[in-house]
Amino acid sequence: MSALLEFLKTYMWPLIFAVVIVAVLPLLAGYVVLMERKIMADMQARLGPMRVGPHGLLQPIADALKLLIKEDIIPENADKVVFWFAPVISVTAAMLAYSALAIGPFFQIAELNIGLLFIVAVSSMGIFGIILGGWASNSHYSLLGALRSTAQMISYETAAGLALVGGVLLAGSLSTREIVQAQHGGTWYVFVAPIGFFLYLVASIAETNRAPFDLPEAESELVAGYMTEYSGFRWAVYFLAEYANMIVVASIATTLFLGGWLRPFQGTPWMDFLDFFPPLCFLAVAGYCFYRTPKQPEPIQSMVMALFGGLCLLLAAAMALPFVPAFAASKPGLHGAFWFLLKVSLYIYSFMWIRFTFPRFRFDQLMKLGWYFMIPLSIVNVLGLGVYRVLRQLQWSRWPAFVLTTGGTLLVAIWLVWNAQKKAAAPSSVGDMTEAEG
Amino acid sequence: MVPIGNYLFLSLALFIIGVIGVLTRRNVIVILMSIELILNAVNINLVAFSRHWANVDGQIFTLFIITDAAAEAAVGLGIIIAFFKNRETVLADEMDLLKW
Amino acid sequence: MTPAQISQYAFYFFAALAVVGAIGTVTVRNVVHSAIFLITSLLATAGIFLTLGAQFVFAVQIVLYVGGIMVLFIFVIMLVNLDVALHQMQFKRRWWVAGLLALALGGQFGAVIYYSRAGGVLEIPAARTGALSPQNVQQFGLALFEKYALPFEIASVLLLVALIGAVVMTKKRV
Amino acid sequence: MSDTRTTGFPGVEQTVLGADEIIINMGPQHPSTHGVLRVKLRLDGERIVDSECVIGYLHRGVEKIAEHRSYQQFAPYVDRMDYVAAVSNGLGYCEAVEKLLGTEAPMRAKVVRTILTELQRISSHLLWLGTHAIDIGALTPLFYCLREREEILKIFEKYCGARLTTHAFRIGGLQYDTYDGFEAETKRFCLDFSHRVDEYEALLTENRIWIARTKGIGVLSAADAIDMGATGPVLRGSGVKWDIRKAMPYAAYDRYEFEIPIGQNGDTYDRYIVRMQEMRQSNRICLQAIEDIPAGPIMGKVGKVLKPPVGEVYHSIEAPKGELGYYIVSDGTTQPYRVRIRPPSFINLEALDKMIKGHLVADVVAIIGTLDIVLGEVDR
Repeated sequence: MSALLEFLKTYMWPLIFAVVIVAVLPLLAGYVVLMERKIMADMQARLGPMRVGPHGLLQPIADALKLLIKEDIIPENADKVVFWFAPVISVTAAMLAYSALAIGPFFQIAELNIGLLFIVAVSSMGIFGIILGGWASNSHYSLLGALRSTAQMISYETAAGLALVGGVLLAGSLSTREIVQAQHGGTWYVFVAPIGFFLYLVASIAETNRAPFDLPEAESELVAGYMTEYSGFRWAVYFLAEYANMIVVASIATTLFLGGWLRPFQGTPWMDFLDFFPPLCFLAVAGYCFYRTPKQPEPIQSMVMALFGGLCLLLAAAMALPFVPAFAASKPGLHGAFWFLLKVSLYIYSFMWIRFTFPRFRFDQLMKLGWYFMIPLSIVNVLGLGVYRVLRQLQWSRWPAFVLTTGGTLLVAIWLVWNAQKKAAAPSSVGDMTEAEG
Repeated sequence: MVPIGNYLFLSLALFIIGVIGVLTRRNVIVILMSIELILNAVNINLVAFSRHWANVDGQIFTLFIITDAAAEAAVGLGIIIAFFKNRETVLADEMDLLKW
Repeated sequence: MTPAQISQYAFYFFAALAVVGAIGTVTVRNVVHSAIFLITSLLATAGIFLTLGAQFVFAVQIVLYVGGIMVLFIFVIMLVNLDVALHQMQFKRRWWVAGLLALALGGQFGAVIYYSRAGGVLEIPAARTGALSPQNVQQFGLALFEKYALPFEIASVLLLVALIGAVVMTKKRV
Repeated sequence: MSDTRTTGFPGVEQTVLGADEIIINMGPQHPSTHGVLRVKLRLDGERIVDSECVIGYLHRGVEKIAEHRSYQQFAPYVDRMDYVAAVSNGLGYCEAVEKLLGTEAPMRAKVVRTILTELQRISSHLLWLGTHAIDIGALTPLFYCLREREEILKIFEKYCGARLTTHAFRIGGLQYDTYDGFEAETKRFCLDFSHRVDEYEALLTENRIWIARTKGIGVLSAADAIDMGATGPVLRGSGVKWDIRKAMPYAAYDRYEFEIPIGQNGDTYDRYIVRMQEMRQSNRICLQAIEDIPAGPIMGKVGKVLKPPVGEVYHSIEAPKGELGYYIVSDGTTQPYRVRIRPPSFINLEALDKMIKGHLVADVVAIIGTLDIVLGEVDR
């Protein structure tokens, strides 16, 4: 018993963080879904969910409840055990990845010296959830969706991994904490390796099976891919895994390319007013909530709106806490977490933006893009960043080295595109479509 | 600290189970998987001795073995697919022709 | 509970898991289940690497073995027809002969390990230069690219050969 | 190991890696066959070797019903054929019967008919664009399209009380005159609409993925298109300049200036461009027509009981989907002896087999979309 207590005492903070992540992540994923629906609605001239709670703010909770109490259907002839644990694998893999991520300098479950590799390794396990789920459903749609999904994820994992190698090369460490600290005071790696960031952006969209690479779930072709036979809460677990994965890739990109928890312009003193941004941001949201409160049609909705406003006010107060001298030590932790989550949100927003803008690739086009463009380019990118590091060690200044390596990589990219276009060689251009009549 | 003998016994157990799998199963895919088990057992040995001698070389050999396992899996599964296309079976004792 | 104790418990847990997974791999009828058991076993092995302080090998084991090779296996299992194979006999006719032979081999090895342990061969050697550094990745990388650069290159050529071989063999019409 | 081609296609009992051909069913409950079309596909891997359309799931015997209804009574039935372009259907039928009777609608009626029909063409193309885009995976255009379509449907609703199956016209002219503010509303819509088309084009026309998914897909040569009897945008996309509004003007089309957009390659992308241009041209016609709607009666001289002389007539119009023809035989009674309808979707659908051969399964969705079929019209 005392051994257990001692264990708890030694590992108190990691355990608390783990519990927080497991508890908060599903809620967070639910609200990411709500935000996605709201943003989609905004881009499509609609309102989106408006009924449950003010502006649909309680929609995720209602959805979760609905899914929980739905009938649990297992198809006949399905492999019941595998069918049962396939979604669990997916969500476990996604959640495990958080254990090495540092959300702010303070909030991290475990500092691993193989941090990034661990995250990549663990999230590659998510594939099994998909392929086994597709297989266990005993449905052709599911199996085909699962196979497509797997092929796609493996292909793009290579590109994503190589893009990450570029960043790791610059930081000289695999530990998430050291990667962020290497960017402290200097430039974020997105400005040193823009092509690497771009490659990771595209590859991570493909890896999380989102549009325009959402072939596994191409509704017009394969119904819902590997999830076709899943319903109710199991389906929700898959959904959770998908969104959790999105947050994971966004966190990786933030850590490696966007400076992690660092505030923008950390090194420039006259930009320090940005320190006031976190509390003011929450304050503004709270103000808007209170402004909208009397305008809600139902009293209960007004109450919920006020509640949300109060919550934001509370967060604003928390963010303002470091300005009280007694609590100044809490600044890196609180503000770090804020900036980290803000960057993650922006990354996810770009995912959504892309999703609502582009049509879907065909499977062969997707594979071609992966193998003929992304992977060669990411190899060249690693090479280019290696050269950059060597040049910097040879006391070159930043700009010539950057222009040389990035320009070289860009040239290769252009050559790849040009080559592909030459190969495709469309029969002839469409030209002028209309002709004046008579 | 767990004594190295325990690691060796674990490795032995995995190795023997792998050997049994290779020798008794008919399905070629399971045989290939049993070979993976054997390689895995070797890996445990290498890493255990790497710590025992405080030398990283054993771990590097593990990396080579994993590489080798990947190559073996790729080629082995390629053969299985090619064979399946022609004979529609994956059973080892039906692979009784030198050509087809 | 000290970290050393934890790693001790972890070892026994992972060892049991690895053995159970291995037994499952060779005994179950359904090949997909077999693969799942193998994945369990491989993951448990990765855990054992962690208890040995080989963090990099742990990650490589998961990325390559579990995330790469096993996905390939499952892919192929799903490509080749399963339903027919399920009803066929899974073991060779004289499986017990093979089993006995394997067990005999196991007995020999076991005896070797047992007696060498009893004889003190497996004691921590006095000539040991020092503990492995916690900076496992750096140490690993330096050794790999300095001492073992040539084998590394050869391994990559091996992979290339395997890649081309696999592509050629599975092409539709050669 | 990207060799997924022979695994688990839906509807196939067993898939064997060595098997060269498999047959799959698409529809009738497939989300992107636009209704209840069923296509049987014979595949070599994922490539289509052969296909067969199975239709008739929505057959209601419209032509037979006509033989037991008076001429006026049958008019609402034609709205149910191409239910996304009911106004065009009604126009064709009314004009055919008028031709049979030997009368003509007054000019005011003709102009209003032209305006409403062109609005209907825009709305039909908008629905096509939205669904086509969503089939290919672009989510957003659908909502923009529905937004504009809603404006058109509101105009219809205000004019005749119905949004979808409008029954807007009567034999001999119009039942209702235009409502107050009809001109202003239509004009406002038209002036706004060309910017809206720019918006859709900004989303799709130059989009690399859109081009990759549509260019070179479902190519139909001009000769093939003519042989198959394809009409409308499908024919024009293949580069044949044939539009009944120009060739054999009806309603008030000879009064207005417009162009016939044509494509060159006859692929899905060209048909997309053609339809986009057609929307602009329709808009142009509407703008010209709305400027001067002649005053005068809206109903020609037709009796309460229609008894056309013995004889037969064929009249066709350019419906949004192609040539919509009515062949009516009269035996001198109040009911037609025979009505035969030439539905554009049905005949365009015949080109499907030719267009999807050699393409991938994913392209079938795009090609069915580009044909712009309505199953109500195919099956009648």
